[in-house]
Amino acid sequence: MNQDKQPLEIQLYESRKKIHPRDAKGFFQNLRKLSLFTLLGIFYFIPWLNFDGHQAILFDLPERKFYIFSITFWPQDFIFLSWALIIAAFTLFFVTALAGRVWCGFACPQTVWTELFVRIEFWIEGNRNKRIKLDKRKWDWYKVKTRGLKILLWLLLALWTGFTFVGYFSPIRELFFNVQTWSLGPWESFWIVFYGLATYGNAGFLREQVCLHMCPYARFQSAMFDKDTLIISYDVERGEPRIAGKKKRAEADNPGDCIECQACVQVCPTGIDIRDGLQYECIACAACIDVCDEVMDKIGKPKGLIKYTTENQENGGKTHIMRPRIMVYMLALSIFIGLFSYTLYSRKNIAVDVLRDRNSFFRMVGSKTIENVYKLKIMNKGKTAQQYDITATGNDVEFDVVIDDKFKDRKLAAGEVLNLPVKVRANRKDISRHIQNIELHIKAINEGGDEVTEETKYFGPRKK
Amino acid sequence: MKFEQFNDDIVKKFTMATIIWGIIGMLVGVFIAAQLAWPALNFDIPFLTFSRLRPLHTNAVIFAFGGNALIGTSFYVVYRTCKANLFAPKLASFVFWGYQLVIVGAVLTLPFGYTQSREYAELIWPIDVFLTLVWVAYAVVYFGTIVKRQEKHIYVANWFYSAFIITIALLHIVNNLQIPVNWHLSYSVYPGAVDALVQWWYGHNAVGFFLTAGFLGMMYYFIPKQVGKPVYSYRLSIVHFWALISSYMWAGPHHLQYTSLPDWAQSVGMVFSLILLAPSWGGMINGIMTLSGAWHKLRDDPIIKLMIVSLSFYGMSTFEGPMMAIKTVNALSHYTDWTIGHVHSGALGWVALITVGSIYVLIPKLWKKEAMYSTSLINVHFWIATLGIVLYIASMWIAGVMQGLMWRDINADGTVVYSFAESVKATYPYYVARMLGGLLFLGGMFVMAYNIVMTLRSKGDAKPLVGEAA
Amino acid sequence: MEMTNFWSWWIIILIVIHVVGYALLLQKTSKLKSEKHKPGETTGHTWDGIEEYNNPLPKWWFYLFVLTIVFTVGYLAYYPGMGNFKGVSGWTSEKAWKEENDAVLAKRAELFSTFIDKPIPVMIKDEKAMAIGERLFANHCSTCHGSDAQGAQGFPNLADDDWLYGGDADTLVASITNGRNGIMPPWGAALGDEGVNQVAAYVRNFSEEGQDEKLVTEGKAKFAMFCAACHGADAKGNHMLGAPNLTDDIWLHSYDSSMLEMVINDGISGQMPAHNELLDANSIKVLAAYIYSLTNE
Amino acid sequence: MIEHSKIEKNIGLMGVLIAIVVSMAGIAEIIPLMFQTSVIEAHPNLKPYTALELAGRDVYISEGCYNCHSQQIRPFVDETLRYGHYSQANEFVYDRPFQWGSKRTGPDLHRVGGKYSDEWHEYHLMDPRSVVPESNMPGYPWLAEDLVDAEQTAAGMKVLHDWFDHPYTDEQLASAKADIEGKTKLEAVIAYLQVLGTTIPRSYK
Repeated sequence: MNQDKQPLEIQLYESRKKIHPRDAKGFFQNLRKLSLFTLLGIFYFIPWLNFDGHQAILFDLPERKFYIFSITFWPQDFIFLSWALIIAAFTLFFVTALAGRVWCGFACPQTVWTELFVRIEFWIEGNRNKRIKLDKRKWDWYKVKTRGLKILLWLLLALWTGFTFVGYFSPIRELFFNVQTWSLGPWESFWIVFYGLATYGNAGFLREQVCLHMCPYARFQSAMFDKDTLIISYDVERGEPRIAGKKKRAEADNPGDCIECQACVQVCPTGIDIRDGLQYECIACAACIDVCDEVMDKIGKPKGLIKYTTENQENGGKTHIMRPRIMVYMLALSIFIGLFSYTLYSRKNIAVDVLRDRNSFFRMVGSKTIENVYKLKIMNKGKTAQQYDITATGNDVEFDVVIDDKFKDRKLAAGEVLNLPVKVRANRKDISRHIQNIELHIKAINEGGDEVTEETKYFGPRKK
Repeated sequence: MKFEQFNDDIVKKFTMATIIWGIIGMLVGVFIAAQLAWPALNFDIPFLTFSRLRPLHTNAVIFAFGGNALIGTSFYVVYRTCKANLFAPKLASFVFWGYQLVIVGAVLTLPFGYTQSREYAELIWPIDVFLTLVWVAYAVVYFGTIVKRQEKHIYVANWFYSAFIITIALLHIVNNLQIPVNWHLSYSVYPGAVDALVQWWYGHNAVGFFLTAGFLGMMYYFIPKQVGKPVYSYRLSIVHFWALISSYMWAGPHHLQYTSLPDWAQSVGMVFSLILLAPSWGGMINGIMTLSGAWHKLRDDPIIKLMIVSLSFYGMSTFEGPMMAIKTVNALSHYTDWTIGHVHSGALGWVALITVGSIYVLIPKLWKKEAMYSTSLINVHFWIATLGIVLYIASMWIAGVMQGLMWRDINADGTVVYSFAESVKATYPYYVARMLGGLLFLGGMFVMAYNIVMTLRSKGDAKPLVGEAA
Repeated sequence: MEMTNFWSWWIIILIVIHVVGYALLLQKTSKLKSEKHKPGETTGHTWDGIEEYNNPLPKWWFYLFVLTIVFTVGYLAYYPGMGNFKGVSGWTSEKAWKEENDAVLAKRAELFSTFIDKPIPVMIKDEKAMAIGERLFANHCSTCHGSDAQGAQGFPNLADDDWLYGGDADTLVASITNGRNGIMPPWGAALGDEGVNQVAAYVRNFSEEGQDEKLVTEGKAKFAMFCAACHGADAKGNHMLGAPNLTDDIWLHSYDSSMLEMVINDGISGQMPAHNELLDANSIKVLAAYIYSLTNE
Repeated sequence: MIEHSKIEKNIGLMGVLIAIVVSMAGIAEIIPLMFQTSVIEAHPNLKPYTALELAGRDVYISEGCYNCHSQQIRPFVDETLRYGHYSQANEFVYDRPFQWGSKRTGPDLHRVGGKYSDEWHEYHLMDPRSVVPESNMPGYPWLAEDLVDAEQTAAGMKVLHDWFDHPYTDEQLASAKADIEGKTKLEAVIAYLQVLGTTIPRSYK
C-alpha cells in the first residue's frame, strides 16, 4: 500500500500526557488532607510566630545567626544540622522499610503543593470530566475566564509561598511592610519571585514528572523495600477476571470483584494502573484504595480489593513488623536521637577559641617570671549578659592569669563576641619544659554558669 | 576454545585486581581521613603523612580500583557484545601486567615524595611514559576487538568505552608534557596560569571520562543485563552521548572560578557546565527507565538495589556539579569540604556502587557458579555502603557550608570575624563523622571480599545455559 | 584585553559552533522520518542478549537542555566570555572586587564619621573608636606585638611608655604608615672580645648593680667612643635613630645574659613593615589612637 | 539519526569523530591562553626563584603541601582582608608546575611571605600544634634532618633557564650548587615560604 512507503514522522521528544486526577474521598484521603494541610499550615504560619521578642524561627544569613525558639545557633553549631540531616535520613529509611513510600504520598513538598494546586483546580474548573472538556474546548471567553482565574490564583499562592519562604531568612513582618510599600531589596525580590515561580512550575506544571524522572529519593526509597514493606496492591486473586457490565457479570461464571470501572486509574496522580502491579511511579497516596473501597461498598462487596499489604501477606504468609532491619534502624535512630538531644541539652551558651600570638612565643617579666599571651575569643551565645572568670592549670605549675585593667569587670552582652588578651604567668623555675600543655578554664560568673576548658600550649625558654 | 577461555581469564584477573586495589585505596582513604581528625596519626613518619598519602588514595581509588574495573569490564563487554575473541591476547596480558606495574610504581613513589604535584596526575614522568605504552596497547586490544566484531552495529556501551579510551589518552599526554631534570623530577612546559588550566582541563575530564563516560559504559551493559530488559531509549543514547562528551571537555575552568585565570575562560567553563546537566541526566534517565521495567525485582535483588542507588547518586552529583560551577555558589563552596563531599557522592555513590553491582553480576558468570555465595551479604553490603555514604556526604556538605560562612564573615569595620584556625577547630567533629562514614563503606568492601571468596570456594558450579555458550 | 583579535575570534567561533551545534543536535533529533524505530518496539539489534527500545524522551528533558542553551547565550552576552568581547555588563572580577571593597570602605567610613576628625589625644576618649582600634590591632599588629600589645623578644612593648622612635601621636602614625628599620651594626671586629664584654658590663650596670667595676670603667670609655653616637652619651637612646634607651631595664632583645654580648658583637636589625599599602589613612589613625591610649589615659 | 547508523557501524569513523569532538574545548580554551599577555608575561617585580627557594619549592611539592594549602587568593573582600591582595596571573609565570591547589584544609599561602618569622615557621613545621594548638596539620620533623639535593636544584635551574627562559644570570647558575650545599630542607622550604607572594604588596586598603 501507499502508506507503507511513506516514511512516518515520529516525535522524538514525548510531550507529557496531562493527567486529570479524579477527586477521591475516603479514609486515606482524609488522612492525607489532614497531613497536607497541617504541613502547609505550619509552613505558612511559623514565620509569623514570635518568641521571646524575636521571630521564633529565623535563619539570619547576613548575621550568621540561626534562631530556633529559645536557642540561637552560630556557625560553629552547624554540627546540629549534620545530626538532624543524618537523623532525617535514618527516619526515611525506617519509615520506608516499614510503610513504603508514605513520605512521597503524604508529606513530600512536591506532593503537598501539587495537591494544593489541584484543589484549586477542582474548585475553579470543576471535576475531572469538566476539566477534560475544558482542555478540549476552544479558547472562548469562558475558557479564558476560567483558566485565567485559576492561573491568577495559582500565581498569587505561588508568590505568597515565595514570600513566606523568604520570611524564614529575613524578618517577615518587615518584609511584609516592604512588600506593601514596594520597597523590597533586589535580593529579596529576586528570591520571592524565584521561589514563587519554582512553586508554580513544580506544583502547577511539572507535578508527577518530578517524581517520575528527577527525584533521587523516589529511587532510594524503592531500594529500601523488602517483603514486609507495606505497599499498595491490587488483589489479583479476588479481582480477576475483571468483567464490566451487569449483564456480562451475570453471564460469567465466577466473575472477579473488579468491575473495570477505571476509578482507580482516574484518581491516580501519576497516571498508572495499580492493577498492573508494583510500579516505580506509585507514590503511595492511596487514592485508589479509597475510590475502590467506595465502589466495592456500592456493589456490596467487601472493601480491600486494592489495599495496603506486603509481599509476604500477598503470598499468603505473615507480615513481620519486627524484623532485624527494623530493629537495627530503631536502634540506630534512638542512638542518634539520644545523642542529638544530649548534645543539644548540654550545648553551652559560651564558646571560646584560644589563639596564640603567632610571632611572640613568650617573654620575661623581670628576670623571674615567664609570660605567655593568648587571645581568647569569647562568644556569649546566651540571651543574658555575662561576666567570665578565667583560670589556668597544667602540669602542676602554678599559673597566674592576668587581665589588663580595661578588660577587668567587662560584661559581655547577649550575642557579643570579645577578643580578650590574657597573660598567663608562671615562675621561671617552675617551667622545666620548652613547650608544654596548659588548660584555660573560662567560667561564667553566675549560679551554675557554663564553663569551658580549652587546651593550648605554654612556651618557656628553649633548652640548650 | 583456548581463546575463549582467555577472554574470561583476563577479565577474572582485572576483577580480582579491582577488589584488591579498591580495598587498599579505601583503606588509605580511611587512614588519612582519621589523620585529619587526629593529626598525630602520621607518627612523624614521612610516608605515613597525609600530604603524601592523599595522592596515593586518589590514584589508588580512581586508577587502580576504577581503572581495573573499567579495563576489565570493557574487555568483557567488548568481546561479548561484538561476539569476537579479544584481539591480540598477548597484548591484553601485557595491558594487565603493565597496568599493575604502573600501580605498584605509584605505591613505591608517591608516599616517598616522588610526585609531580598535579592532582590525579601525580605520577612521575618515567611512570607516565610507561603508562602511555600500556594505554596504547589497551586501545589496540579494545579497538582491534571491535574491528573483528560479528555484529554490524556497535553497542552503546562501547561508544562510551571508546570515548573513555581515546580521551584519556589525549588528556594524559597533553597534561604530562614535561622537561625532565633527573629520573624523578620534571618541570611542566606550561607556565603558571596556563599550567593551571591544562591541569584542571585534565582533572575535570578525568572525572568526565574516567569516572563518568567509562562507568556509563559499564552501566549500559550491566543494568539491562541484570534486569533482563531492553535499554529504554536508543535515541536518547545518541543525543546524550555526543552532547556529554563534547560539553564535558569545556567545563574544566569551573575548577578555577575567581582565580587568576582570565574571566573569559571562567565564564566559558561555567556555561558549559550548565549545558552539561541535561546530557548527564540523559544517562540517568536511560538507566532508571531501563530499570523501571523490573521495579518489583528491587525488593528481592540487592544487585539491582546497588544499581538504582548508584544511578540516583549519579543524578544527584551531576546536578550538584553544575550548581557548584555557578560562580556565586562556587564562591562559597570552593576550597571547602563541600567539594570533598561532592566528589565522594559521585565516587562512592555512583562509581563504587555501579562497580560493586557489576562485580556481583560478573563473579558467578566468570567463575561459572550458579550465584553469589550469599544474597543477604550483598544486602548487608548495600546497607553499610549506603549508610556510610550518607554519613560521609552529610558531614562534608555541612562542614563545607560552615567553613564557607565562617571564612566570609567580616565585621563592619573591615576586619575578619574568624581566624582560619577557628574554622579548622570547628571542623573536627565533621572529620570524625566523615571517617566513620568511610569506615562503614570500607566495611562493605570487606563483606564483598568475603562473599566472593566463599563464592569461589563453593562447589555449586553453574550448568551451562542454552544460548549462553558463546 | 591582552589578546589579539585573531585569538579572540578563534574563541568566539569555537564557542558559537558548539552552542549552535547543540541546538542543531536537538532540533535534528526532535523529529525523525523513518519507517523503522517505532516507539514501543525494540530497534531489532541484539548484543549478548541486550536489546534496545527506542522510546521518545520526556519533553521536560528537551526543555531543560534548551533552557541551558538559552541561558548560555544570555550569559555570554552579558558577561565576559567571548574572547575580547567584554559583555554588555562590562563585568570583571577585579571590578566586582573593587565594588565590594568600596562598600566595605564606605561602611567603615560611616562607622568612623563620628570620631575620625578628632585629634588623636581626644579620639582616645571615644569608646567606639577604641573598640574598633582594638580589633584593628588584633587583626594587624598582635601577630608581632602580642595580643596585649606588650611585645615579645625583638618586638617592642607598646604599652610601657618606652619608645624607640617616640610615642607622640604624629610619630605613631608615621611609624605605622612608613614602617621602621632599626639597624645596630656589629661591633665585634672593632671592640674585640674583651671590649664587647666591657661594654656589656657597662650597659648592664645601669639595670643591675654589682658588675665588675674594672670592666665597667673600661666599658664606659669604649661606649663613649663607639656607642654614644647613636645611644647618646648618657646611654638614654635617640628617638631620631630609633636607638633604644639602655638605662631603663627594658630590653628589646636580651632576656638572657649572654644575649647582650651577642648583640654588641654581631649587631642586630629590626624591621617594622610599612602599613601604608595595607591600611587606609583613617584606619591608621584609629590604630595609632588605640596604641596612644595604651600609655595615655 | 539516520546518519548515526553509519557512525555506529564504522569504528574508525566513530573514533575520529570522538577525537575531534573532545579536542575542540582544549583548542578553544588552552591555546589562546598561551598567547594572552596578562597570563604569560611576568610581573615587573617578579624574580625567578633563587637556588634555595627553588629547592624549597621542590620540597613543598614533594611533601604534597598543595593537598591542603591553596596559593590563590580570590578577589573577595574577606580573602583580601585575610590574606592580602588577590592573586594575579603574572605572578605565577615562573611556577612550573603551578601550586594553586584546590582545597583549604589549611589557610592560603600565596602571600604568607614575611607574615611570620623564620623561627615561627620552624616551630610550626616541626610540630604545628606547638604554636597553633587547634591545627590539624601533620608535623614534618624530618625536614630539619634531610639535606636538599643541591645537584638536582642546580640542574633544575638550568632546565628552567635553557628551556623556558627563566631569567637566571650565569653567575646564579654557576653558584647554585655551592649556594645550597649542606642546607636542610627546612631552611629551604622556609626560604620558599618567605618569598611567596612578595611580588606585589599585600595591600588591601
